[in-house]
Amino acid sequence: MPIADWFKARDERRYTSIGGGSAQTDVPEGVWSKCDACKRTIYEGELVAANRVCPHCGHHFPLTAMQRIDLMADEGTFVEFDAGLTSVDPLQFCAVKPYADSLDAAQDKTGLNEAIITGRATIGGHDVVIAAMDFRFIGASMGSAVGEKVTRTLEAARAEKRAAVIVTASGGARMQEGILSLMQMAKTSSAVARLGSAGLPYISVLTDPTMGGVTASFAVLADVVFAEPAARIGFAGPLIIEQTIRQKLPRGFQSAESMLQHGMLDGVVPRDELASRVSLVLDYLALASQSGDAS
Amino acid sequence: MPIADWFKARDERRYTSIGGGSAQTDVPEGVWSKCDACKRTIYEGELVAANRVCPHCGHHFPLTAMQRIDLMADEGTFVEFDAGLTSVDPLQFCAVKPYADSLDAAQDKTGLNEAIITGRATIGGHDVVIAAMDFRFIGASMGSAVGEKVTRTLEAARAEKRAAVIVTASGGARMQEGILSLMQMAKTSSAVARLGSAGLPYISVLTDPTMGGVTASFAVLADVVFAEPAARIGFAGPLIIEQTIRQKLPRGFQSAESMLQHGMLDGVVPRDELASRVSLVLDYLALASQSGDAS
Amino acid sequence: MSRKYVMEFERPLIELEEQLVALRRIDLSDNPDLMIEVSALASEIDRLRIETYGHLTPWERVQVARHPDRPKVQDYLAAIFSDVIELHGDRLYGDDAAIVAALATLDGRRMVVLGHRKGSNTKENIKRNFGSPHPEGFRKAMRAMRLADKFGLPIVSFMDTKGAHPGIDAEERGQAWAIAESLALLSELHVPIVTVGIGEGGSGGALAIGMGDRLIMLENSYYSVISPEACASILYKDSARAADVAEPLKMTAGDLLDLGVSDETIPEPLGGAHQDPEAVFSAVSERISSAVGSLVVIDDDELVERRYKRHRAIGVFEEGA
Amino acid sequence: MSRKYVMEFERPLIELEEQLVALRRIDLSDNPDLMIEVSALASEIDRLRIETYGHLTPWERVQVARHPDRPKVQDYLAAIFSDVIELHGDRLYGDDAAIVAALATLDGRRMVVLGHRKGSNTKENIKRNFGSPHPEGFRKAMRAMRLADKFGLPIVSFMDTKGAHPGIDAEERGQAWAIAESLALLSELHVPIVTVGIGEGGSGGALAIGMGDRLIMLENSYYSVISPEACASILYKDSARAADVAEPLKMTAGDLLDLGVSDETIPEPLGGAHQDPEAVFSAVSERISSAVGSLVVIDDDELVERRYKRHRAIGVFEEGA
Ligand SMILES: [Zn+2]
Ligand SMILES: [Zn+2]
Repeated sequence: MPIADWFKARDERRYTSIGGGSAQTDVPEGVWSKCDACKRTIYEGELVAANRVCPHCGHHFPLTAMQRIDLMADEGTFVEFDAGLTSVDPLQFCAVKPYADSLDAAQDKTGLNEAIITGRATIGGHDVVIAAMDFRFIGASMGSAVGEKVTRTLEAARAEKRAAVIVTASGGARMQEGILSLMQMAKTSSAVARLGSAGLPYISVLTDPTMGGVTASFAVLADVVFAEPAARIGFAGPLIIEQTIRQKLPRGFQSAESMLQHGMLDGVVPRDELASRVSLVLDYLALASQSGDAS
Repeated sequence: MPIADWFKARDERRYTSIGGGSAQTDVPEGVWSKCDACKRTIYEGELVAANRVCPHCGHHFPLTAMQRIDLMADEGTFVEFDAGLTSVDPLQFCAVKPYADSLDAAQDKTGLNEAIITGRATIGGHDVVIAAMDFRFIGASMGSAVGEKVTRTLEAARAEKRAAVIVTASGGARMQEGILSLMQMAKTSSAVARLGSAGLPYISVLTDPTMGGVTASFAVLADVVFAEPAARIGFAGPLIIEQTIRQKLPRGFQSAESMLQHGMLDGVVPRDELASRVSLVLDYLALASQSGDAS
Repeated sequence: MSRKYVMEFERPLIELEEQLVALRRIDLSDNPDLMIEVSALASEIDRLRIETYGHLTPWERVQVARHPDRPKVQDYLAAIFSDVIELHGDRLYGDDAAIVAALATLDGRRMVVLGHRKGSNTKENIKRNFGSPHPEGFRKAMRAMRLADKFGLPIVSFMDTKGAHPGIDAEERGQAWAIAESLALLSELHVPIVTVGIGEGGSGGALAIGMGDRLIMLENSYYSVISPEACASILYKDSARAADVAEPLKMTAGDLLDLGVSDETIPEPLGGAHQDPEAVFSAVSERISSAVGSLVVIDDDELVERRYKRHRAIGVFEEGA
Repeated sequence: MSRKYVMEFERPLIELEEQLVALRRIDLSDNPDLMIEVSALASEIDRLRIETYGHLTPWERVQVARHPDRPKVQDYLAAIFSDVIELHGDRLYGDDAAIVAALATLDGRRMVVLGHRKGSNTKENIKRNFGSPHPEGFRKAMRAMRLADKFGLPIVSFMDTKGAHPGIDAEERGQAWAIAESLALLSELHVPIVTVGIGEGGSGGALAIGMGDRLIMLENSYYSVISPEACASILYKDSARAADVAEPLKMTAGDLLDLGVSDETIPEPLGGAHQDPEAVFSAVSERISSAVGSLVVIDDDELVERRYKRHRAIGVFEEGA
């Protein structure tokens, strides 16, 4: 767009905030985005072409679950599992507002039935099951539906002798389902253990943020665990920690880079290398587990 | 002895140092001992009755391998394995003095063929193999003979479905046998792993000092690891560490109590409770492994 | 005599009880009117006691679950187990005093006991971090689990924690990793696992040693995905409104039984387990023995399969188009 | 140009070489006598080179093994492997830069590579603690070993360390425990393990990732129960007398072959591997491929059995009466 047209059209644009940041600065929706990290504006087309990584500073914008799958799976290979599986409100939970309303709102906002999309696909030609979480859906918290979908996906991997690849993003357990959501940690961890006993590979990719009960269950139990740059990864939330220890948290605390240094990750992988990296790991683990070359 | 007689006899006593301490204070040999820790004198009979634990301060004097076995095994049940198995000098090692001379001297001094005594016994009625190391024999360092005897003992446990109990004390690998002694770490660790795969229990008791290649192999691979109070336990020797890091070591570093705090031991057990504690652990592990009650 | 610990909701009752004690110290033999009043007060207190303790709200139960005099894992170990040998350390980093792992014997049966260990007093609580484990605590428990598995010893686990410790060091040493690995391990153990909720059951830190084949809850113990304070802090931006979320979170023993997450509830003496620990010990001992007894006869593989199905079945959702 | 690293024993040779270079800078066309001298010097240098490098003493080989320009595991990874993905962390405490663990491919064969990782310069050496691992390094290696075992990937391990780090923190985090557990684990892996001694092989810290089915030693690499300095320090109370114990300790590749501890020796270029790294890479690559190839055809259980017997057989002793 010529610069003169741009100025002319400026007043017609609607502005909105992108990326879930707290800064309420105006950004042109649809055409221009503003980076949460470096605050510079980015032309939307450029952002899409870069898989929503800021071309100025490398900040990784959030992706939707479907964008995640598009990023990872070989084109046209994804077939969804359990698309209609949805949460109900088992506890009739109501505090501040009814859980049922939160579910409706999340479904309206995202067009999704739940906070995770699961299915079958190939990655670099390897048969996999794949799952990706969508943080827009009640913080991609894990309730019964997320736990069930993760478990079915891992069970499908076992039954069909596929590798499992899961891309996480989650605030943790879905408290509105109370103890039922806590138990999804036990359920999904059991399913990972079974997949492992069957000798099938599981790779996880932790994206910003992966916290609480999702980190403390299926997310970190993978054979190889990668994370995106600067992703926040941990169990307890930083606010709770600050309240408990009554001191400021160190810079970079719970960042992917810090967790790598502390021995918790196999690597921090920029988004544009993720698919090829996972595919290469599958070359090692999936081929070996199928051909039994060495054993 | 009446006090007057004691004064009268005093000049007739020979004095010597006990316990390997550095303080060259005079102690009456045979009749009176002097405690390395509290420097008080102890009547030999009292020391024997207390299993060579200082009645004043609780300091644990070293025991010979045979004293160890007497302490642990049910009376009259011990039958020795491989009493005649001895080291040779495979490298014709000579630096300062020939290894062959050190071996001869150690054999003369201790009346033992090697730095470890192994055999069959019962402890609290449980069938076990038992081994105990003797620090007087070239610092109970592990060469081919020690490695072989430990391995045979663990293999006997596996073949005869017995639990294994090993009381360690060692300066580490026997450097005079070079790489052959390093390889005893691999050999004995392999034998422990096999015993474990067979589901048979192994309990170790680390006594002062247990260092180097013995700690870093069979000593710490037991299902339950106990240590005697104040026993020095570690991999690298304190002098080497001080030279490397160029600072003084903290008080209590590498003590059993410190290693317990750092998560490396199941317990620090005073000598007079050792046999009953090991026997009780065998009640749990050996009975379970034999009766298969729960499974 | 130091003043006893009073829970907020029992304060009116306790105050009346103290008045009654004071009144009874006075010689009222020449004052029949006052004697009648004292007698009425006693009746009123009896009525109020039932009213106060007879139908505790979820938030009141949380307070009972946290009562400092409530029996803790060490009290159960001392009261109902024999031949106790504590196991220490994770062989990696430390020996977390907030987790106890022990060989212990109940009714002649050898087993491994695990538990969150709160202190019996402030000094001990500081040492034991108020029962909130660091990763090394879960890793110590895992070591004991593997030992139990290797030697066919059933596991009995006493759940009593506000949760895994939220701290810098705990995060950096992999709190989430330790919990996840513990869950995966528990799912594959070939020995029976019986869990008893004896007090607090806070989130992943409770579950990490609490997942098993049977869950027995003391009447006033709770088990929740999030502490009511943290939940209130998120929803109302005010942790003081914990009482308002304790009910909707469905965290009481009764809720858990209704939801099919727990298998049985052990009733407590009026006012809570601390009012009559001996009665509680006896009931807990009997229920553990019974649960373990019914599990040890099941074939190993079948046990693992049932445990899988047990957790597999938890969750409520809808299958759409 | 920075001055190149000179080992003590090659100093006379290097000095002559430098003189020759200097002389050759001078135009000697009008000085036939000097030309003859230069030519004689060149011959003398050739002779001295053979003399210096042709029959290295054990202590000289130790110096070659420690030469800063000697190819390190990262050089082998870059030169002979493809598709390298480094794995990080022990999932417990840290990511020890003194140990490398990676998925890597050699001649089309997928495998797991382990190695002690020294730095290529001082700064990197400080980060990598000069290749001396802490317990978390061995635990990272163990994680990679379990991964290899689970997915049937052969393991190739490059040994190059002065030894496990002797330090307070290393001891407190269980240096001995990490090494012992690594040995026990290696003894039970159902995949081939080929170890290549490429430089230093210091004691338990070397063995902890060096125990396996085949041991290939570069000609000037060493492998010893104790460093010659530490041995001299104990025996002579003088670590400077390391040269005197290097021979009796029998730590050279040749000694190891004679003792039956290693399986083969790869000859090095005159003066050491750093004189012609490409030739060494090629030989090492070929020998690893061959060793792995001969092991992958062996049945899993048989492989474990042979590994057991291999170590079981090491040791010389006498059966008495
Ligand atoms: Zn930016
Ligand atoms: Zn004393």
